[in-house]
Amino acid sequence: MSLRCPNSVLALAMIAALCSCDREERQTRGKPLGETIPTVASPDTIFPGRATPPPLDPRAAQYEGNASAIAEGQRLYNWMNCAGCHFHGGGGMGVALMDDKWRYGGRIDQIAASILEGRPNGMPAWRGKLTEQQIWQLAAYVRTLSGQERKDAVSARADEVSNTPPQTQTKREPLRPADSDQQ
Amino acid sequence: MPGKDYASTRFSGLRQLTPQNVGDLQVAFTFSTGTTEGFEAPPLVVNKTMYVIAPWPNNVFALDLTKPGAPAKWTYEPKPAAAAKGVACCGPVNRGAFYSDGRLFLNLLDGNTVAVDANSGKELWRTKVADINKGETLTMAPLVADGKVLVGNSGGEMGVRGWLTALDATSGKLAWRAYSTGPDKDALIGSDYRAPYPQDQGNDLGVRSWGPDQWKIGGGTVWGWLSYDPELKLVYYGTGNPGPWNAEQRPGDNKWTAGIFARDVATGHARWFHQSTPHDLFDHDDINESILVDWPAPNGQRIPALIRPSRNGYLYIQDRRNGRILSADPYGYINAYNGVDLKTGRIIPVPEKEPKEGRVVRNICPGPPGAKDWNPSAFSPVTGLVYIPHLNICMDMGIKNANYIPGTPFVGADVKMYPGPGGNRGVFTAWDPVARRKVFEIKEDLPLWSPALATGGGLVFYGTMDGWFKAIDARSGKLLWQFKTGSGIIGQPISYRGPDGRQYIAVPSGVGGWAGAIVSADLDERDPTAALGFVNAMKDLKKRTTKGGTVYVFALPK
Amino acid sequence: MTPAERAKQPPAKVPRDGPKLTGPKLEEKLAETWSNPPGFIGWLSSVDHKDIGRRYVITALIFLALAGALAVVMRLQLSKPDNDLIGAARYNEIFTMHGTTMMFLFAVPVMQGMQIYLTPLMIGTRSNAFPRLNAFSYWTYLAGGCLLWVAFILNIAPDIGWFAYPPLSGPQFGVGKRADIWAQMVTFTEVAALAAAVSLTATILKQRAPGMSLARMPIFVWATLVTSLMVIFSMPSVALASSLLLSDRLVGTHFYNPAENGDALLWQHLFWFFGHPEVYIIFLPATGFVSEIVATFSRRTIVMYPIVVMSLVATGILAFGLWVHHMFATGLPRIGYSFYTAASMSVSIPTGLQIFCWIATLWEGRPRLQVPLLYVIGFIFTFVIGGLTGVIIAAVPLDLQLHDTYFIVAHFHYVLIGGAVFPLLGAITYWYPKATGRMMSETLGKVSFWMIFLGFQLAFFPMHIAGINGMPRRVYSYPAGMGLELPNLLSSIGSMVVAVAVLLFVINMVVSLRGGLKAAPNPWGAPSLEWATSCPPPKYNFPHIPVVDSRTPLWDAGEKMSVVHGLRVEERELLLTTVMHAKPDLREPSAEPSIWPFIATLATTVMFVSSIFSPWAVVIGAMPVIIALTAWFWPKSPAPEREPVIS
Amino acid sequence: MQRGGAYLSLCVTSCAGVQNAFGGQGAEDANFVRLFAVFMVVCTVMYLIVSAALVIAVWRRRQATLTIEDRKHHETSAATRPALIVWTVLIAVGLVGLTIASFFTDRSNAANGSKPRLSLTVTANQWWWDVEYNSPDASKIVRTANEIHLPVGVPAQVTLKSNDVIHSFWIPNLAGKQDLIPGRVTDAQLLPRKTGLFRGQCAEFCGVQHAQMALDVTVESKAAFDRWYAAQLQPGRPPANPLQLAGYRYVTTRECSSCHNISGTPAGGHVAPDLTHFASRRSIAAGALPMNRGNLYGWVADPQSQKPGNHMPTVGLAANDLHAIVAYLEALK
Repeated sequence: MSLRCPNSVLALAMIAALCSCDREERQTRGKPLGETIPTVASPDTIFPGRATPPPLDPRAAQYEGNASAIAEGQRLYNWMNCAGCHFHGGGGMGVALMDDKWRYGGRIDQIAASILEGRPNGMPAWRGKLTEQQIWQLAAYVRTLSGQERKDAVSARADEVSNTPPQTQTKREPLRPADSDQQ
Repeated sequence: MPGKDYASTRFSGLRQLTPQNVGDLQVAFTFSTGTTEGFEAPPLVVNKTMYVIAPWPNNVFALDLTKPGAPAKWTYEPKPAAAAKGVACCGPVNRGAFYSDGRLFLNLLDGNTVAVDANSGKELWRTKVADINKGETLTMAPLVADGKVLVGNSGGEMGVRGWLTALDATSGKLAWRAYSTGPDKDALIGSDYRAPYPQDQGNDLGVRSWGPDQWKIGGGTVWGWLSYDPELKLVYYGTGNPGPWNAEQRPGDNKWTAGIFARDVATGHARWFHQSTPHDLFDHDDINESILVDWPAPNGQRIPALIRPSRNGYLYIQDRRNGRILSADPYGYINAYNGVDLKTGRIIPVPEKEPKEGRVVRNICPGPPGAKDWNPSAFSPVTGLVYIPHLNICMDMGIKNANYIPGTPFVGADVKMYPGPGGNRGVFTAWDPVARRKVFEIKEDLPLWSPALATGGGLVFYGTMDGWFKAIDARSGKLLWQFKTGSGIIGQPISYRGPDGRQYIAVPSGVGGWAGAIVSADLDERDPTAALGFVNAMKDLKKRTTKGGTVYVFALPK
Repeated sequence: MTPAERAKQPPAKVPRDGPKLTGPKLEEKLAETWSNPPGFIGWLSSVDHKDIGRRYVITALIFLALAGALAVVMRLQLSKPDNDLIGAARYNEIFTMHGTTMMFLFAVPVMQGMQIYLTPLMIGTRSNAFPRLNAFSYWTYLAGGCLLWVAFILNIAPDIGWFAYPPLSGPQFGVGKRADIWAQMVTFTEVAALAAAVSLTATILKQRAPGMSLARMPIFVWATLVTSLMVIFSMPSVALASSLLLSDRLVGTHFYNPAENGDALLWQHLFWFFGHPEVYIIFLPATGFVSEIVATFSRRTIVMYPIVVMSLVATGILAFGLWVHHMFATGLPRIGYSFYTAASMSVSIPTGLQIFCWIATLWEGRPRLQVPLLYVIGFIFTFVIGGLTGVIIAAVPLDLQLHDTYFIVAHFHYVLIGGAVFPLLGAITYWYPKATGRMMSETLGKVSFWMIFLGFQLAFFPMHIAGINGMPRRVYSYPAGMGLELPNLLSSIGSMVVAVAVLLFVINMVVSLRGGLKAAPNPWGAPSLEWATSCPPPKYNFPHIPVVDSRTPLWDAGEKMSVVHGLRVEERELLLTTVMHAKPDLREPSAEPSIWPFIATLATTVMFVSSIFSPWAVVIGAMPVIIALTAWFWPKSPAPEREPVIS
Repeated sequence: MQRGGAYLSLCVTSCAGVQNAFGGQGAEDANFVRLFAVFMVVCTVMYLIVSAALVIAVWRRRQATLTIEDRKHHETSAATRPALIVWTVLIAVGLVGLTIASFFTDRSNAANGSKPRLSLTVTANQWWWDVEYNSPDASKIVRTANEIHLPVGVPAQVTLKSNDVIHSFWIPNLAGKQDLIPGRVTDAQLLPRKTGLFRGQCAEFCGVQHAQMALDVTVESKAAFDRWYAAQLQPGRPPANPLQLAGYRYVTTRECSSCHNISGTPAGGHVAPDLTHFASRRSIAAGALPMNRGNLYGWVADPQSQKPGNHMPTVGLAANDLHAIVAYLEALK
């Protein structure tokens, strides 16, 4: 009798294995040179001739919703002084990252492009100062500030002074392209 | 000039407006600058023209006061580099220009100082003095004295090395530059330097009081107010906070930061220096204005002194010849310091309020903006009182390891500010410097971020952050008149005699700066640490005011 | 006859066991009353302490095998310096799984399983006090085990060590849901352990056979009582600690956040306040086994019974006073440490007395060198080394050097494998005939004993040397040239030998299931009550509840043991006796088999596992649990009226 | 069965080694070796007594036995009670003696560390050590990483802090371990008696690379220490040849300067090991690889393969950049 029950458990496990085993996969190897962020991650939402928006970068799936990439992104967010301008999503010198206004696009590859190339109103360009993998990890973490990523991959808080409500509870903000109201 | 006079008294002698008739003040005309950033610069009125200095993008408008409605004669558009907004810690603001013999001198955010011809609006010269890639910006109002334009940089939160630079007024070429940190030859400290207290005397203190190489990114920026004493030919200015905010990362007294310099204006050599907050723990820059008045000493003779309500909460009265402290009394609620020891001139810290890495310290008063931030007070010789628009804000502070990357913030602290005891965030205090006590005090709900103006008619004007422009009786502090402007007031009100001889009061209205950043940069109030912790204290501001950028001018009806 | 009609019968007419109703006719009726409902549902709803005990032990042994396999993989990785058989992340997962499974899913449950199986038999009663609670306890334990091992298969196994110190297990550094799964598994196992402990304590205190006063209780039952009380006092501490960790990780509270004046040491205090009593919870039942085996195989009672019982109780109490010796290196004040040094030293005195009594018993009796006694002798040789290294690391200056090195790994393997697993293997060999009716093979038993004993020494003794040579714990590789190559190689070989030996033991168990010699009711000639009934015992254990008048009932009373009459036959009824002198006191209806404990476990599992992902799951998940519990406690037959007992 | 004897001899022979608790080069470690020997003697004696009693009890010839066969299974012989009393007294005396010995050793350790003349601050990070030599004159503070130099005979006070998780500062040859706990400040005392090269390692599980978080300890004469200290105060050496200049330009402007600090250059990062005098150290990446050109190439090219999971990313350098960087780093003596 006791032999039959472990088989059913194993069968169940195989099915469940497919869905969550990549959520915590650690990618430790950075990619060699020659891999750049596609310049096509443009912030635009209007495409002439009824063209379809460009497809999402294949590497996005590797970083989006991946717990270890988000954790690395959280560490880099503090180390590279992003918190100095954007603080914990509320903004300051930099724009707020936890609201729904995305002037240059809220998709992970658009955020990665904003980090890599910088933006005119004061966002420094990090090309050459951070590796591609780090930029993707930062982009994954920035998306969690507005609740875009899946709730079981984010951490509730960091070991620092309490600030925003826990990210495991933030509701998912819609991605609205904001007008560039400021010069 | 922004301070009304070299002594920065912000007192206008006009007496037409009195407590009796101020009640029927009404709007004479208004002018919109078309910008929505923090509007801090006072308009300058010189021979029938009002020069309005806008915040970002630093446009200057010359209004012809002779014509009704004061249309603009010319507009000067400097078009500074947009990237500068990314390194301006507390909003792309500008604190004013300086008019001197037919020229307007002002600083642009992207590190250029410009001279503009007053009647044509043509740019005479533009000198680049600061580098935004290192995090340096210019927000302060220059001071022209003895043919030299004195300019200081800002960027204490960006790991910038502070300096005061003198440019030749006619050509704009660099005359001298005095750094706030580093070896004595950089800080222009020579043989004629005599410090009032022994701890500020010694060679190369600017290097020995820092960890190795930390003075190169040590802050001490000069972004506040300068005063000039024509007789002694000395310029008085304060240096900003040492960087980073994480004090454990920069052991030592961090010399020449958070203190008052007196320099000879011609050569820039320092005459004396007093460090009001050695090894500053809470971002208490000492850039506040120094009002130069003669102070009657107890033994009767009058000492040429300077009065300075400092950010660490003490109102210093110092002898401006040698810097010795005559009195230092708290003018706000303080629990982070135990007073100033007048014999050694050193502030006495409270050990348990010292932030430790990895542990939050709660209830530190005054908070980082201090008991009073940059908004200058006014002194009225008529009543002999100093009118101080200041704050009542405390904070929780946790410090952490700060990573230095040039051009990015170098802070290393998580801060959350909240109202101090009493729940009101602002206080307007009238202080009697002779009797060294508070005469009257008005509790304001929102922090007071607007400078004060005293007039000969016995009135004092100031504005609140939700747009109320108020006039109070200089002696009793009773509210006599108030007007609701379009946006929060953080700019300097001025008073001038119009071409028709009437007394006009002008006030810029446009919320912004560090306190108003939640509105001017539309931040998200769900993050209490945003804008270096100020959002936690200003969560309600979004409901009480919107952005704006208008000058309101009032006068009595004809 | 339905229960309702049966209730209305006048007392005289109710069928009872007694001189008139005895022998095979009584046994057939009792068997029918105490049997499980048919089919798979019946199997799930069994509340018979023998079924639950057997399932506990088998599941625990499966987990022992799984964790043992992980141990072998770890030893392969550490067999040579800078080895890259498995990466660092995988190694951390494996050592966490090895530690967690051994401590939470094997050691405590196997001891509780043996206690649940043996206690009713040894004190002469028909079932445990709260049979359905026992069933619930087993299913919750199984659910906890499955949660952990399914997570291991899904590559989200915890990789933070079996002790899960924050901030490494905190929200920032404990990435993803790994640490949550660990904390929830701890919640499962401590609920299971608490449930079993409560049921065992009630059984021992209230259901002893008449005459079996506290002074006549078998020592294993004493050990069970002490460990159950220790479980009840220590498990809530780790329950609190893991719930605080879960709330830190899920809703961002700041219990362990040093920045917000939380403290990482709060976890260590709470965890080790449970941690040290836990290792005694594992060790004391083993001393119970040893006392039983030594008594039987020396053909006499234990020498100075009160001394042994007093030292059991003393160990139980002292165990709560020395948890800080796990934290000697955390910078707490030195004076505090010297108290804990003294306390840690003093806890070895009671154990020393027990060892004296065992050796004195062997000295007085005529020991028969059969496999159970061999394991006891192996236990004494191995455990004393572990005890003495324990005395060494109790001293602060020594512990500061040896803490968190392989010296400690050697110490606790000596006291846990030597101190608990050896007696367990001896106990399994000793009680195997009682459980299955067949004897385990003596020769295969001896071979596997000697292999496990010598393999153990070869595996774990060199770890003392590796520890002194500076090899810290939990390292997935070590550099060459530090004198660590030889000890690690020897340990790896030794671990293979132990693995094979355990395999041999398992084969011996499986083969003897059918091929073993038929076992008489008392094959070893043992004195205690469980040998008074048949092998394997019937569902109702004893046709008539025996009366006990000495510590060794079978040796003294033998066949003509007096019995109690008057218990109902068509309903499940137990005899309750007073706590001190076990005088007959009340009749107690025993719970019917029911599927509801199993369903309650399913509901709690759904609630616990989903509460890893959202706090609302605790609220919504509580509904089905409440429904299941109400159905579980719904009273079936109307309560019978009080009746006088006729002995 | 002579476990104790073999046990003691095995330890003594293998006490060479760079990271060995039996090294005895530090005052506290010398105390440890002495106390350990005392404990070993007492424990071995106790173990022999127990083993002998067990062996005799099981294998002795016996005539009258008090067993069930002779119906005497309840009686105990007269000798057991006094034997038990003797045994209890023996254990109690042994344990009290050992406790007192350990107490006095603890006091002498505390005395050794009471008057420190050198002060360091070691801050543990995930998988490397940040070492700072404090000095009353703030500008004389030396900052290095993954290595400690100590003058022989000078008691040193090491203040221990952690930036992330709990680590443990352990140099077996000198002294016992002390944990570094975030939010708390603990301290350790080192009093090296003999010069030599030793190795410390993190002893508290601190994450994926806990195994490769070591630090090199060099105990040298006072003069040698002062020379080293003076050298450490100098800023980083400027590049000498064009290859080093190219390396300098890459390191101080590209990815490296975001994290690392090289005094005297614009690279001011504070979140990774200080590289100002990198080439003067004995190992790379917290003791993971000994310092030589081959390992340097391997490490800079792909740190993730040497120490998988650590926070230094694989930058994917072009060949010429790699050569330039390695040339520049090797010049940072």
